Amino acid sequence: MLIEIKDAPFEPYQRLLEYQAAADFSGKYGATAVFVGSMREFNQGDDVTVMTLEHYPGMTEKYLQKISQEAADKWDILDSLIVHRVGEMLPNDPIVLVAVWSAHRAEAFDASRYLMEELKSRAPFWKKESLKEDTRWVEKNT
Amino acid sequence: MLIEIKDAPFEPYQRLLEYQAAADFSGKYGATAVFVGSMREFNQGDDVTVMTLEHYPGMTEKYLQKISQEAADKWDILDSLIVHRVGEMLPNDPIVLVAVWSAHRAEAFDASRYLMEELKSRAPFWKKESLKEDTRWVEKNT
Amino acid sequence: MSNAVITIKFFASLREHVGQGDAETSESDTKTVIEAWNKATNNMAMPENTLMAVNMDYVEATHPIKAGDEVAFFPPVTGG
Amino acid sequence: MSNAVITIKFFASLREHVGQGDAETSESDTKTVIEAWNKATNNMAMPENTLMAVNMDYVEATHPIKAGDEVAFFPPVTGG
Repeated sequence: MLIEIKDAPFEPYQRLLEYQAAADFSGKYGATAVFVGSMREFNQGDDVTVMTLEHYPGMTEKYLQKISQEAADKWDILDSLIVHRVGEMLPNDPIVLVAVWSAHRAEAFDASRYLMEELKSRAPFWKKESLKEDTRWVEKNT
Repeated sequence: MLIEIKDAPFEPYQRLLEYQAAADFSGKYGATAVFVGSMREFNQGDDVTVMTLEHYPGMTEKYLQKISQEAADKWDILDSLIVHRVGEMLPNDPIVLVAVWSAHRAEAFDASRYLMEELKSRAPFWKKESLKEDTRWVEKNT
Repeated sequence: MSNAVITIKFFASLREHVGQGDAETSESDTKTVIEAWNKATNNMAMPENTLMAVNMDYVEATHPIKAGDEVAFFPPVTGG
Repeated sequence: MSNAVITIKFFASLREHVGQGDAETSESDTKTVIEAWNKATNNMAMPENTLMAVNMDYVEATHPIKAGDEVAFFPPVTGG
């Protein structure tokens, strides 16, 4: 169970493979459910050139840890990994990686979705979009 | 929308990245939901050393295509990719990759799970396990 | 596909159970999927849960078949 | 954390709205989260949907605070 905050671009699938290679659940997992959130070049009809992700250092880690533990308590999973980007990013940049390993698929599917939904509603991150001539805070999680 | 049957080991995340890099949905996707099924070294309490995946050539492709189209019709997704292994494989080898790209997360989550459940119940693949002294056909999809 | 032959295929545990992978029969005495089974297996009992396909689409045992069709029998699928 | 100071933080749009990121107050005149807001913002109206945390746990506006606490105010979160 690991959570990471990154202030520079990261390659989510590469990170996942590294983590998986070093993990102790080799041979035990039959299912890996992965979610990657990434930056779109438009939002609410406007072109977005840059996005800045602010967070509350300390509380972010605390809540990512908390929801990871909740998922581990609710489902029979082997491990989970959450990586979340902060700082300035560009279109197509990965924002978040959630990965869950389990013996069977239902648990991995359920837990990965739980982690994303809880992250989206409880982890203190905020997005600010730079449009061509303006900036705005994203107000809703869509 | 692509489906592939592979008779040799494949690296699912590498394949996903190649596909994504060549796709025309760059900048448009905010969500990627991925499922990887892989071979466990035990099943039903027994060690499994080798697994052989048989399929019905032609019908397999037809049904993977069919369920991919169903997912595209049911949800507002940008693209999907299914890769499925056949032949002899070893513990930890990837068996299946399902990836779905969409603007928002709900559609990617829903569609990827749909693809896996439909694949598991309708695509003509069969697993045979080699135990230490015996072989057996897997009879249930768990 | 204009000849009178019907191709029959068995997969996985069912192939081992009936002892053959491929068979052929002719249109004249096989009008349905179940008749193709009976002909090709010499009237073996069909295992419960056997799945059937004609030309790579799932069908019921009573589904009609015609010359050129490919009929397949197999156990519940276990991929993924 | 044994001094009498209470640390107050504002994040994201709320930081811009109140015009400051960090503030401090003392325990003597701030017994609850809402009192910390009033003190630090000079009684600005609190935007609807403002979220509040004490020592990095979500709380309600009436939650008591004590010396050494870190109180945070921020808008609905939009990560992921």
